[in-house]
Amino acid sequence: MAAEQDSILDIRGVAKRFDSVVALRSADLKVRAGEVHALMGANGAGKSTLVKIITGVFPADSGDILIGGERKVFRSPAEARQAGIVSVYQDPAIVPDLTVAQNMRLARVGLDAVRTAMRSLGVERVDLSRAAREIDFATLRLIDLSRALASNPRILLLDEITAALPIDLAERVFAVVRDWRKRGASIIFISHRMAEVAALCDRATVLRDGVTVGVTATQGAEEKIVNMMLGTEVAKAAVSGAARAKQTASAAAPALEVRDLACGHGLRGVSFAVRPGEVLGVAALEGQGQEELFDCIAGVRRPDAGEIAADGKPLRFRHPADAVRAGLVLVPANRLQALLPQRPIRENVALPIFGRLKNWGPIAMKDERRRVEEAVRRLQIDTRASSELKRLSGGNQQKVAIARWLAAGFRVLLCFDPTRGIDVGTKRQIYSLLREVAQQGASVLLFTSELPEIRLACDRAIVLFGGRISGEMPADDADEARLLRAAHGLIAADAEATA
Amino acid sequence: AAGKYIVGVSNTLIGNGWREEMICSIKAEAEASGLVSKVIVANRNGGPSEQIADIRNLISAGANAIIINPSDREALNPIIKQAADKGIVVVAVDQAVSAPEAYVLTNDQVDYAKLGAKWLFDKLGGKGEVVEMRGIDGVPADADRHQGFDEVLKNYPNIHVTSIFTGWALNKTAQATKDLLASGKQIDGVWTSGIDSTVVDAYQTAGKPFVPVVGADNNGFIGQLINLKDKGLTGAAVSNPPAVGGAGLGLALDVLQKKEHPHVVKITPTVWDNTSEAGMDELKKAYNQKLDPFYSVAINVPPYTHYTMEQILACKGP
Amino acid sequence: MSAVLQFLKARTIVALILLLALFLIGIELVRPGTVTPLWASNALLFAAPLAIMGAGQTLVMLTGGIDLSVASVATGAAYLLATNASSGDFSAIALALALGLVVGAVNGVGVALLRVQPLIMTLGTGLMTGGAMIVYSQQMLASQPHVPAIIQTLGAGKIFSLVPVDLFLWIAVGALMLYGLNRTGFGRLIFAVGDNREACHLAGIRVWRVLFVDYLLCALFAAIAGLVLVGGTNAADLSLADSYLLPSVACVIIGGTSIFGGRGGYSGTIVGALILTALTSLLTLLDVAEPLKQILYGAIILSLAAAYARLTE
Amino acid sequence: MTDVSAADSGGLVRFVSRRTRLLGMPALFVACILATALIHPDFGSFDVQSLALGALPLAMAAAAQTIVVISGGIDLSVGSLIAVSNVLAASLMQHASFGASLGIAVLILILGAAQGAINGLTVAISRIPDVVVTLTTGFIWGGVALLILERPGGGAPAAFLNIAAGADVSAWLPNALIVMIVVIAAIWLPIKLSRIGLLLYASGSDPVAAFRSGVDIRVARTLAYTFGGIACAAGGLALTMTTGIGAPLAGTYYTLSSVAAAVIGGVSLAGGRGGMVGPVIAALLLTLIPMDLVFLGIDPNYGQVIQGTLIVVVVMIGGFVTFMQERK
Ligand SMILES: Nc1ncnc2c1ncn2[C@@H]1O[C@H](COP(=O)(O)OP(=O)(O)OP(=O)(O)O)[C@@H](O)[C@H]1O
Ligand SMILES: Nc1ncnc2c1ncn2[C@@H]1O[C@H](COP(=O)(O)OP(=O)(O)OP(=O)(O)O)[C@@H](O)[C@H]1O
Ligand SMILES: [Mg+2]
Ligand SMILES: [Mg+2]
Repeated sequence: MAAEQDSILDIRGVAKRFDSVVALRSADLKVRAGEVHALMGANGAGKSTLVKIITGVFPADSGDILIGGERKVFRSPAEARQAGIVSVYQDPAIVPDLTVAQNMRLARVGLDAVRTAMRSLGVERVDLSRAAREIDFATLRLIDLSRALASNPRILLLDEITAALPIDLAERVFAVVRDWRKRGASIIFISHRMAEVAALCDRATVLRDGVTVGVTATQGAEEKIVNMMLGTEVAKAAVSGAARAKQTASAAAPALEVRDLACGHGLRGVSFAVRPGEVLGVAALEGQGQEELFDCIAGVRRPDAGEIAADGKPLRFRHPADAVRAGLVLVPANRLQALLPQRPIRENVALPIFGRLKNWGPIAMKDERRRVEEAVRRLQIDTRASSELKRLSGGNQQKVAIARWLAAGFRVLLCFDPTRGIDVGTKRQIYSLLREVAQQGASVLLFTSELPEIRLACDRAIVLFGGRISGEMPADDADEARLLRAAHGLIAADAEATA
Repeated sequence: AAGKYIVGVSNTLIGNGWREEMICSIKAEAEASGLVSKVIVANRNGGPSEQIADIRNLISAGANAIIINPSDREALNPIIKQAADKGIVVVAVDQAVSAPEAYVLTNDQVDYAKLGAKWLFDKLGGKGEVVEMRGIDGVPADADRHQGFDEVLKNYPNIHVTSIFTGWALNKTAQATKDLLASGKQIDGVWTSGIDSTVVDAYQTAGKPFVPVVGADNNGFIGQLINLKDKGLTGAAVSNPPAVGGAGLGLALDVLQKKEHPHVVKITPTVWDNTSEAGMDELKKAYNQKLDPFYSVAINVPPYTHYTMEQILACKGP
Repeated sequence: MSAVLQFLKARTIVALILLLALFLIGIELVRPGTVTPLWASNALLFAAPLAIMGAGQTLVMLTGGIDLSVASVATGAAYLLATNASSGDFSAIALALALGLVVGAVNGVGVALLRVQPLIMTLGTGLMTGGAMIVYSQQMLASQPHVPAIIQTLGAGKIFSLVPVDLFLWIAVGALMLYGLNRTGFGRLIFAVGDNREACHLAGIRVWRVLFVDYLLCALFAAIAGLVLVGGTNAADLSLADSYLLPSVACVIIGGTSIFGGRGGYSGTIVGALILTALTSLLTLLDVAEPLKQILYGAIILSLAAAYARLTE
Repeated sequence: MTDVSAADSGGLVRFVSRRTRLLGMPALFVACILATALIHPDFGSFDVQSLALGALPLAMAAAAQTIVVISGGIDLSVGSLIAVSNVLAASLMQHASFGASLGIAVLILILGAAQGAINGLTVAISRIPDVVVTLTTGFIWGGVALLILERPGGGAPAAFLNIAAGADVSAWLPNALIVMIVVIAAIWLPIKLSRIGLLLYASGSDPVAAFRSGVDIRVARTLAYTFGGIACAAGGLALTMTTGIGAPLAGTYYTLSSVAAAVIGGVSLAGGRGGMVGPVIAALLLTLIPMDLVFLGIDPNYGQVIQGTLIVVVVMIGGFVTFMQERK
């Protein structure tokens, strides 16, 4: 009873369905004033849907929302904003063709307040007269957050804001969140990173399949939360990083070899090799050349200098198709770049097969279905909303981006932050999938913004700093502290000593 | 020939066979006269606004005479006056303009409709169901013809008329005719504003008995009047010669050489039917088996034009 | 009721056919005795060239483009056929189709390789084709044009004076389109390119090839439609297919294909073409003034589209 | 810590590329004028007047299309809206005094806004795609124009016609050009400088993000069509002004050419990108092309071919410049 009195936001039995897909069955959520409240759940559990209902993006089918004890229904995000309820959505809500300043005016937010917020997030140097489309994704997330902060929210909802942020930027977000909690605001925080949640949040509400399955204090409750999220059996079955099979140093020619690769300002000369059956991790802070590196290897950009070789053969790519043909395939960071939002899962997964002219003719439907189903099964993609990809939850979309290469086949998988926005259970699936792929003889180059992943999934890691390799170490030594120091360019010598 | 005059032409409907032939007749007359050094044609689809722009450009390009097929009766008057003030001879052909400075040489569109309608209504004995296949609603020539049609209709109280706009388009006409034939509606005669052979074709493919048809002097229709007479086709062709273009140039050259001329000349159309001896003779004389079905057979307008058949078919100006 | 709506949402084509049926019932109520087998046979006869042109337009619009040159291509093909018929049916037909391929290739190069917006590219090639035909027609004043018998049969013939011959061509085109779009790799790529060009690029697809072939096919369909048209009119002039430009776009959109690409298909276009043809025919038979006809034409399509949106959204 | 502000290095490049986009069209236009003067050495104030007069209605149509396209729509009823205003003006003004004709002009602008608003509301409420709505309302408004005036006719007081005729300020600054600039500025600047412009660009660029930022997309769409309607009405008045009559079909030519002008002028059909200077200059350019064809005395049969080629080439050059810039 007392708890309910305290609740500034009280959600009772909210339900929402999209055609045949039930997104929310019965969601309850109580948030106290001045707390950071985690909203947890596997991909597709309904977190984003709940956020959108609270802020008036669309109405609930049933259920009540009480704010400060009063029933409220907002008809648009603008109305919610006026009531002091502001969200940073999972997909950026910044209009790409407007400048940053215009975006702020659009939302009727004062520029001074935005500047203050940007300063607190360390992005005050961004030129407000730049078009949003010219600004990189991570910075855009922080600008989105600044805008939310500038309208002085009572309740702030953050939907996977840290998913695309490197550690250093995520830290700034945490600091700001703590600061706002001190000022009495309530924050609803959605993230798939357990460590973040444990460190930042006071309590957590867990959704499973659109139903609230429990509320708990976060302190020391990681295991409990995971169990609630996934259901006990699944959680137990999830593969742990320790099960990783060690790769014996093989004498085989490297599957992929990169020599003195340079591209633009970002990449200034990088050399490394990936052996068949190896998962090579790449760690770096934001903008250290990792994007250029992946783009060059995947044929998306042409390097200014250097050489790329696969199986000892030097290659020159004029089009991603050349790279795909050589077996180098990319899972890009931004899933919107990889997917066909209006097409079904099946067509999304089968897409690369048709790159070859000889496959333009009749489709072997049975064979295609088998391949697609196999890939969908291996990644456990939720196919309830399979008729249009854009209706899938963010995490499931990400899985489709990987599934297509499982169906098409490859030699080297270039994964750029593949676990961005993916729940704990699925993350483990993906690690074990990468291992499995490696065991079958393929290679993986994995960039991740979550440093602990390196130890879980990789055999070896390289760290980029300033467009060059600043460290290389076996995965066993790649604890977070070492990686971070290398990522800041502090231990180049030290790393060489280990290698 | 060492001509000395530059002639401008302004036309605002392209892709239309009749207009093409009109322009060819201007070029042919220019060639035949030996007085013209250059023919500049401003040719595009447009309305009065576009035509005003074209005439201004022709003035600027130094034309001594400008032949226009006007898109409107009044709208061009100010610019025609400006041209006349600069000593340029302006001749409106095919359709009239009201500017007193301009010379007007037109086929009489009101008469065109009157003659054909009268022939048809008489043929039907003054009673029956008639389809009036008009052109494009809102276009001056169509409005003039409709006016003539209505004037004659007043005298025939027992004729009932259904009006249809064909847009002067072949396929629209074909569909409309077939729809009418399929609807079981009683039809005793058809008056067309120029898309004539298509109507006859529709009757043929539908296997329906012919009714009297009035059309223009298009080569294809004239061929049908001659060849399908045995199969029961009766009809009349009303002349609407595109050679008014060349005639307009002939007139302009006369004026440039200081010959006196009345400002308004109307060419009265003639009717050739396939039911009378005389008409049949004219039809046979005019028919040219090789010519495109939508080209008018009347290639000369005496006394204004001087070119030969070869010259107009070559369609080459100086 | 909601079960019915659910069903219609899943099968938008059924909703569209339902609308067509309602519309026919409406016609019969407004003007009893209109909807007869002969009328239906005529409607099919005239819907076929529109739907064949619509097939090409569907292909292009599925990739997020539009082809404004189809009318000029159809006209040009028809005109080339008529003026060259004296040199043999086969070579005349081949020449007409070749025009489609040439214009399609130019469109394809412009859109796919040089990245000119489709609307502008095809507007330009439409003007070029039309202009070229005018130049050509000047040389052909006395060419003794006629339409080969086989094309006349194709465009105007009816079996048992009821089943239009062009229906068979249409069925062939329709089968090819439905199979091609749903069951071939090329069909998949058309949807994919229309939905997200960049994603295709990253997935290793050479997008320009897809677009190039797409525009080539569109122009080819337009040329075929031109042949059917000229068979129906038995003569060609240089504005033969002009009035088909807007309807060719309209029947695709009414059929539910998104102008931004990636969504839709040919089955909708078929119904769209039928609706437009039936509507034109109805307006001919309703003896009302031209301005009112235009207003009715617009209003009826708008209300059909509104009903469709309500049924399927 | 890493530097995420990236504002410093790209600054100069961005400055230049922004300017090239802004200056590209004017530069191209000036080049074309110079070429014209070469072709036709007598090119003078008379021709400048012809150019401005000829481009006047098209510029208005292009402005209307630009406003709508920026907001993420497309208006295929532009021609019909122009026709309605044109015939309405000509039939109401026929026997009116100059003062009264100005009053009528205001009335017609208001009616234009209403017509546009009807288009916009239909689009916003019915969820039918823009193309279908405006294609069909195009037929409807076209029918209305024919109802108002069955055949070309009507008129306007001489003083009204003289507004755009001649060149009162200087022979090289024709009244038509002044009218064009003043009217389009009067429609566009209030949009551009106020929040409305922001709404239009935002809803055209990314409607979902705009909605989440607090924009009511339906309001934005309706506003865009309403302003488009005003610009169309101005186009109709311009047509009356330059021709002195009303013609129910005269508007038809402006639907496609307005789209062409907008695209050539750098407005993205996907919405959210472009300005007003480009399309207006494109309208002048599209008027200049037939002018040059006459001056060159080119066989008119080739005219259409050349015009088509030029339109494509202009856009191709624009695309190529962007392509090279992006490759950099
Ligand atoms: N617009 C929509 N149309 C149809 N289904 C939808 C739509 N939006 C969401 N869904 C479905 O609702 C369910 C919940 O999605 P939601 O985005 O809320 O998940 P989430 O918990 O945020 O997942 P993630 O962690 O992957 O972001 C999913 O099955 C999704 O496919
Ligand atoms: N605007 C332009 N002007 C001239 N050439 C261009 C332009 N845009 C692209 N090109 C050229 O066109 C060719 C095809 O480009 P590209 O390879 O990027 O297209 P694609 O493979 O068809 O599609 P995608 O790149 O989306 O897969 C290339 O040779 C490129 O240099
Ligand atoms: Mg989510
Ligand atoms: Mg490419």
